[in-house]
Amino acid sequence: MIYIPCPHCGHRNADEFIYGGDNDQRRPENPEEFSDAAWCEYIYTVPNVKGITREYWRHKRGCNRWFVIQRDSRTDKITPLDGKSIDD
Amino acid sequence: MTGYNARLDAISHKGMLDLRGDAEAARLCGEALACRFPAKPNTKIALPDHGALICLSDDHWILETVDGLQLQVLEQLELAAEAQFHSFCDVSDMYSHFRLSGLEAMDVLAQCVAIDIHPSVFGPGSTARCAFADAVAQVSCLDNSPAFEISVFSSFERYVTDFLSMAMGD
Amino acid sequence: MKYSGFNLALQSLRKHRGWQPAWRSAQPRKSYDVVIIGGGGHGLGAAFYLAKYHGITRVAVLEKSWLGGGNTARNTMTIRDNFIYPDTARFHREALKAWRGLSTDVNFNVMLSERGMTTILMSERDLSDARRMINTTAMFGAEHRVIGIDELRRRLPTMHDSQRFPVVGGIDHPEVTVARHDAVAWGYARAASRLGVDIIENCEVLDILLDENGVAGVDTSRGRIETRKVGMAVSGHGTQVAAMADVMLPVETVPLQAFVSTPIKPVIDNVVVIRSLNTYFLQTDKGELVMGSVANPYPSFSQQGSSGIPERTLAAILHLFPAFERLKFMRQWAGILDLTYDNSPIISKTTTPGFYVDVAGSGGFKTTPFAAKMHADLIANDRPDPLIVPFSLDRFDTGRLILERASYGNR
Amino acid sequence: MTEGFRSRSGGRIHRGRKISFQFNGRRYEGFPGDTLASALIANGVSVVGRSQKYHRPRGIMSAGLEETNAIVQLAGNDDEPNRAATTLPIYDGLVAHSVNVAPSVDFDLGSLLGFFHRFIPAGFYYKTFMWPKDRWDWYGGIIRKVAGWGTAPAKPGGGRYEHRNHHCDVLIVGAGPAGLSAALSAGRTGSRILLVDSDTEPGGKLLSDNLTIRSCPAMEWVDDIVAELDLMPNIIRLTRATATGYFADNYVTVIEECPDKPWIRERLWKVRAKQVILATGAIERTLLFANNDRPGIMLASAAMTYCSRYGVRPGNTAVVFTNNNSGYRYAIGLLKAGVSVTALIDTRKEADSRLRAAAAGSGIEVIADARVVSATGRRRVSAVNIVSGNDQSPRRIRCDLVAVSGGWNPAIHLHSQSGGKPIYNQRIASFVPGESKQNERSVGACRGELTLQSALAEGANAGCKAAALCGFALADIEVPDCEHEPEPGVDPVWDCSQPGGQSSAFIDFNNDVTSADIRLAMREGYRSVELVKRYTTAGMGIDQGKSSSVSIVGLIAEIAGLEPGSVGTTTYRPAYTPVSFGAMAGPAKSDLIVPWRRTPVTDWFLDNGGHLDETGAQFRRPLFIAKADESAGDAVQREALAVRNQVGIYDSTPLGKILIQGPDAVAFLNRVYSNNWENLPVGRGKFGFMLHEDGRLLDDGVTMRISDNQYWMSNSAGMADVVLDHLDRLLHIHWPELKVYLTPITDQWAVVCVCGPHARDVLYEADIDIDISGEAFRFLDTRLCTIGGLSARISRVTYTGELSFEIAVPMRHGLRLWNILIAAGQKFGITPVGSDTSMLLRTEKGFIAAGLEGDGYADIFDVGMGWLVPKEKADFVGKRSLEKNRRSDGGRPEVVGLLPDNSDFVPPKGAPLVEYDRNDEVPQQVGMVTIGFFSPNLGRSIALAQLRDGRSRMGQSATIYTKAGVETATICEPVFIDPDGERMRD
Ligand SMILES: Cc1cc2nc3c(=O)[nH]c(=O)nc-3n(C[C@H](O)[C@H](O)[C@H](O)COP(=O)(O)OP(=O)(O)OC[C@H]3O[C@@H](n4cnc5c(N)ncnc54)[C@H](O)[C@@H]3O)c2cc1C
Ligand SMILES: NC(=O)c1ccc[n+]([C@@H]2O[C@H](COP(=O)([O-])OP(=O)(O)OC[C@H]3O[C@@H](n4cnc5c(N)ncnc54)[C@H](O)[C@@H]3O)[C@@H](O)[C@H]2O)c1
Ligand SMILES: Cc1cc2nc3c(=O)[nH]c(=O)nc-3n(C[C@H](O)[C@H](O)[C@H](O)COP(=O)(O)O)c2cc1C
Ligand SMILES: [Zn+2]
Repeated sequence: MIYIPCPHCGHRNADEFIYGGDNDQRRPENPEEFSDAAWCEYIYTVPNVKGITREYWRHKRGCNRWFVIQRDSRTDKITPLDGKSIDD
Repeated sequence: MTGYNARLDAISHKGMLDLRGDAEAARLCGEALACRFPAKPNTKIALPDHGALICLSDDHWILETVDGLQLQVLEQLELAAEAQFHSFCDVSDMYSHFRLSGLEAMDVLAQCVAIDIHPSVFGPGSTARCAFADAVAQVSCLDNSPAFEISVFSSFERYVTDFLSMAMGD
Repeated sequence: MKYSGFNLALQSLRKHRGWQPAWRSAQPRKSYDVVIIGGGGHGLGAAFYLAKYHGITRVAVLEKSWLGGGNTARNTMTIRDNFIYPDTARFHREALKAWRGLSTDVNFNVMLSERGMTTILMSERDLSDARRMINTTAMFGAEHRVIGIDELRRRLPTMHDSQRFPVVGGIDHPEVTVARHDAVAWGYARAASRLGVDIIENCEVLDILLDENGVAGVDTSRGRIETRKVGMAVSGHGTQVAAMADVMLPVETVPLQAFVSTPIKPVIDNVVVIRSLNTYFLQTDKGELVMGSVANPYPSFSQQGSSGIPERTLAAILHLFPAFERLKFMRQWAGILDLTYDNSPIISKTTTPGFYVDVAGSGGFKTTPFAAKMHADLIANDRPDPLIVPFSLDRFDTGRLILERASYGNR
Repeated sequence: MTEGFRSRSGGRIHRGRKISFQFNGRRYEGFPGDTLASALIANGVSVVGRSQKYHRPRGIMSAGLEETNAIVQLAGNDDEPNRAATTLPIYDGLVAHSVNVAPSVDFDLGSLLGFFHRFIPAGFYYKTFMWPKDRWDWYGGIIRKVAGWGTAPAKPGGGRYEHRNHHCDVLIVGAGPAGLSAALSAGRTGSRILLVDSDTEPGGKLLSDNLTIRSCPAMEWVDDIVAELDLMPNIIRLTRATATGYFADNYVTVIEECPDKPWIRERLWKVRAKQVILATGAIERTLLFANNDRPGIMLASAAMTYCSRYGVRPGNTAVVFTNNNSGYRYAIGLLKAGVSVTALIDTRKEADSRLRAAAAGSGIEVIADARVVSATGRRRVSAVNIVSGNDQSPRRIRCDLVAVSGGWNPAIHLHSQSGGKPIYNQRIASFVPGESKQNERSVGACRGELTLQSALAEGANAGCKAAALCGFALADIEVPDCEHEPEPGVDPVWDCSQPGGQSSAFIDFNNDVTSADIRLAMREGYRSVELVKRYTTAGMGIDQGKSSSVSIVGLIAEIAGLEPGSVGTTTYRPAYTPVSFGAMAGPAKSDLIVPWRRTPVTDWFLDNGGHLDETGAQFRRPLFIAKADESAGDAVQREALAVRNQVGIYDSTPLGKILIQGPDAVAFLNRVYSNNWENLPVGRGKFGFMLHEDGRLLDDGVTMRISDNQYWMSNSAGMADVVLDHLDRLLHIHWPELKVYLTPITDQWAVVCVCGPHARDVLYEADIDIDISGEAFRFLDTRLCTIGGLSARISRVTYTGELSFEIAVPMRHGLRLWNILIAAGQKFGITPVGSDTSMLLRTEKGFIAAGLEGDGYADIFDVGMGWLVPKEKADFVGKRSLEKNRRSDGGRPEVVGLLPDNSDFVPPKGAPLVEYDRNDEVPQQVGMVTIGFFSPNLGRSIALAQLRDGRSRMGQSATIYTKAGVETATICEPVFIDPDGERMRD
């Protein structure tokens, strides 16, 4: 059970959270300007990074807020975001 | 012999308001209620007349008051925060409340929540919204006897009572 | 030396000194006609079928670690064909049939055993989904059938009922089969090697070389290899390897765990699926119960495993089989799977000429021989067999996805 | 029964009371403090089981949880397979027997297999049984019967298992000298500590090794420390508590057997520790020689443990076989305990001279540079054959006990589970912890520091450090002096059996794997340690290779001519020692396995014939509410008629409800729904469809504007969570600029739906205080009102196509409202209806369900809701994908109605619609029945279906495929009743 640092509530067990995807998957503002290929890439593919990823999580069974953490997908180790400490 | 030294009591409904808004909305409401909205998540303050105020995150509070007063308070707060973007809502029926107490109440609670409830970190006045078995609860420490208050969503009331009574060992 | 009872007896008298390595431990050559990346069942199988059916023997299988050490070593051996969409129903029906005769084909006993599967249904909704599956798969000759509670109890005498989810019935899947997972890799490796395929362990593909005609070769931890055709079967590393060929795959890599108990005398023949609780278990020939359930709730490449999923799995099993309470949990492990966007396999050409992919998807042990055959055929002819046309990458352009429910039965 | 092997005094057993137990049908006695293993030895029982594959007689080989042989079945009330006798304290009434034996451990038919030994080496089954084709089942069936250990109990044990979460500053695993010393130093800082040990008492090796600390028996030191620890309020100390799994972020699972509460069988502690100290000791390994598995051959440390801790002699005449210094101490220890030690056979030329002198001084013949090559005796070892120096002619030494010390394997399992990579250490010829990957440190023997002095020092040091890292000031700790122990000085010999000799030098006793099997695997190309493991099954047994795994690596290295370090270990994984399913499952195995959410009416349904089923979102709601003796089908038909002809009442509470509030609420709705949301007046609702970004249907429902900037959205029950996540995600990740708050309010409101021609009458009867006539309160209007004295919100929405009102009251009043309406409806024939009925009604009306008609890749146009996508509408979620997907031509799965030609045939849900081309055997599937019913209101069967290009095929015939045969139906518009919607707008 990984221990996720919620910026609002502190560390909590992972089962209080839901994974929200990679954080550079912002919805484009102008979908109609996308080529079909580019749009397909946007909807169907994710970076699926093997290594350090920045990703959204939502503290569903707590404060219910979204936030971004940095995790190493090889080890699930969560590392500080932008050098800022994420400890309590 | 079975059973921990603990008891579970249902608490009757409270007036509950779900308050969303930014710091300014909170300030305005604070003025109206003659208190300061806590800014730190998972803190609880007592209100002069109205029970308590729990901070869930920097834009989200739960106000507890005596059942019956909630709509009046709601009106008062709506008025106070009128100019500010906010969302206030009566959620008094959304929650069911319990009091878990007794010498071994912690042994029971530790089976239900994964947060640290040791008195050195979760003493009287502490509160947390967290997973409670497979439900969600607002858990507060009332006193060092110890006693805890547990508020859960109403459709989970039976599940949570059943879970607690199993955890208590009967 | 051929594997047979006779030779086994003969060797027994000679202290088994005559057995040769099951596969040649080859050194990479300068070039190959086809390079297969990934020495799991899918990759080794593709190499075997290239040699056997297409006469292409200048083939190398590159495996970054030990042979069959990916998901082939980690899966729960179940070969089933209970899918709800016609394309997948047909595909998996063919896949199930493709196992028949495999041991003889590769002259290696993969211990194929038609154990059958029983699905326990605990809601009317599941029951009506079951009927749907049965009607769809029946078109392709599958023999699933709904069974009533009484028959279910006869098959699973120690099953208790649930107050939370009263059992409403079950499905009998008589043709569901299990095979010894590791043996599939070893058997293909041995057979492919005997046909001239080079099996190269500890050889990681680091890059795929491209030129104006498409694939030109691969760079590996053991040097550069020239080739015009690369088949990828790297389950769990598809994103990374495909990216080397400038291909983006609609997959996300997610760990899936499985568990074994200490060995006990036979208690169940069937694979048992507790549908409403997303849990299944079976018993191996050696006596362990093998159990599994849902995938990790977030993507990861970590095979460390967690404690929550095994706890849930066992709770689900004990919920209906409380007599198992004192059995012992012995080991847990995880594999990482490339789950596709729609949970269906991808066997396809790509936008890079000469680069072919076989993404087994959420549960690809069952498809090993069939997918490998189709992949080999695709590589050899550069054109998909009609059976795999719906499984090409094009479906993402048209939006005609085959959205199999991830949780339908076990992986 | 006499206890012939019990020494007259000594040991940590309590001789004041006897415990009687049964093993293999015989009665024996032992003392409190005994394990089943020690009590059996005391009673002279040598054969305790048979081996897995060859059914060789086996005796006790260890005194701990590394046991591979003495695996027993508990019977009677405690029915349980596969318990290690070495870790099972005896108790009154204990009944145990050997596993894997038929008919008895003394006469086991399976042992015949032993004669075929040579025919069935590792992996033999891969090479044969391929004839007849695909008939492995036959052979497998037989093999399965002989494989396996104990038997699964037939009845539940009924035990209670607790799961408990726990936080601490420092978790210390192991209460041997290293762990105790760590606990003391960390404890004195005031940090919160959890100290766990799997044994029944603290002390670790000191319980049996008779060492001294400060010149006093070491156990006195242990007692002092434990006394001090037990006074510290900041320490929790557990015995019989084993750390079994070490997961990410210092999350460790600990299984505690028989905790302080008698009603709990086992407790699983889920520990989140800031720092972890592993002080798990080391496990002795055996040496390989022919027949090294004979009863009477055991680990030297175990022999010592039986003597000193349990006061039993595991034999009368012993030979000690060692490759390291530990053998000397144990030889002397055995001698002191009254075992005659005939010879100490040391593989090394040189041993520690002091030890050698001590052994010689005690009269033990030390034979250096020698090896045991084989043992003789079948049911008990009777002699060993040794060769020494260059003299290869074996010498025979009689004995009934062989104490083997093959060196020490640090118990690195937990370190390794935590992500650490073990590294090979030449000094002890074993693996030691590598770099820490978590906040974890190993101390003492489990770090390869095998002396007591270093265990104490490292423990103290680590305790201070770990506490300091948690923010506690350093404590002053003095490390006591203790008896000198030499370094082990191990000689890494991996196989002493004569090459080419018999293949009965066992490396993995549990799975019956011999050194010859390992050699065979290597010869056959299974050269990686992982392949050797899987091909031979070495290390995959009940003990998970605790005492064998390093020997396997050593042997592979020797064969391959490599360093053991470059061969590496296989992966250590939980559970460290087997854990009962019950303990893993915990309380969730009960009916609390998944929360059961209830509405105020749930109990009413249970009392009144409601047939509950999963609704989604963890609610259960009735499919129908049957009268006594009424069939399911009849109930649904009756309810459906009632709704169309009189009035029905339905519990809509499980539907998802979200309050959407803020100045940008309209903008938000516009982006998430396909249709336009401007200009919806307060007090009005509107129907909308939400799409996934990839263009598929997500959910439909009505959203009502209840005040200037407040919208109340309903979602289908099963989708409520998904929709909330979808909206929440859009709002926070993609559109943080929108000023909108979402508040889920499902649990605030009980919602009851009254539908049917008499719905209005019922509400008037229930004293509604507003005008709900068709003119005053139109379809999709919403208002506040009071009804039966309750304040409520009433809305006109419908799922059935009938005149229909939804009434929402605060949850606590839900049942009251229900009862009021039922009472008021009596004279109109009000009928409670379930969701199956509701499904039937919506099918008659052709209201589509996103999950059914929208199955697969069907889109909003396919389900006939294209009118919800205004041409001019700007971007909304799913729009871009819709455009893309619609561009590829034709063949869309469009929704149609079906009127079966046989009007009694109800097309089953999911049945394929097919076309036969040129007498194809397998028909082409062109569609699928999404739902079918017998409509009581039409007196015939009807269905909805997805059909390829269905809309262009109205009036044509469709073929429905079922397992039972083929049926035909006429394709029609997907609406069977009231096509113009007059009833619902009434
Ligand atoms: C716990 C679990 C249970 C499962 N249960 C079932 C089941 O019951 N039924 C079922 O049908 N399926 C099941 N599956 C799925 C199934 O295991 C896989 O889909 C299947 O084994 C995939 O086979 P493969 O040959 O494609 O992949 P793998 O066996 O994973 O082989 C891929 C190989 O590629 C290698 N590789 C990766 N990158 C490189 C590189 N750059 N260079 C060289 N080599 C590389 C890897 O090392 C690996 O050996 C289960 C999976 C798991 C994890
Ligand atoms: N000189 C030698 O060759 C040699 C070799 C080995 C051991 N030793 C002796 O071993 C001792 C080393 O002390 P130590 O404290 O490191 O080890 P120890 O063996 O004395 O103690 C380890 C303790 O950890 C417990 N344990 C192990 N795994 C556990 C788990 N997963 N969960 C809970 N408990 C677990 C065991 O029950 C045991 O009590 C010294 O007394 C030393 O003399 C000496
Ligand atoms: C079907 C199946 C059965 C298994 N049975 C056993 C077993 O009896 N004993 C054992 O130790 N491991 C067993 N394993 C697990 C393997 O030891 C190992 O954990 C798995 O192959 C993953 O490899 P890894 O743990 O080295 O990462 C089994 C695995 C599978 C897939
Ligand atoms: Zn939070």
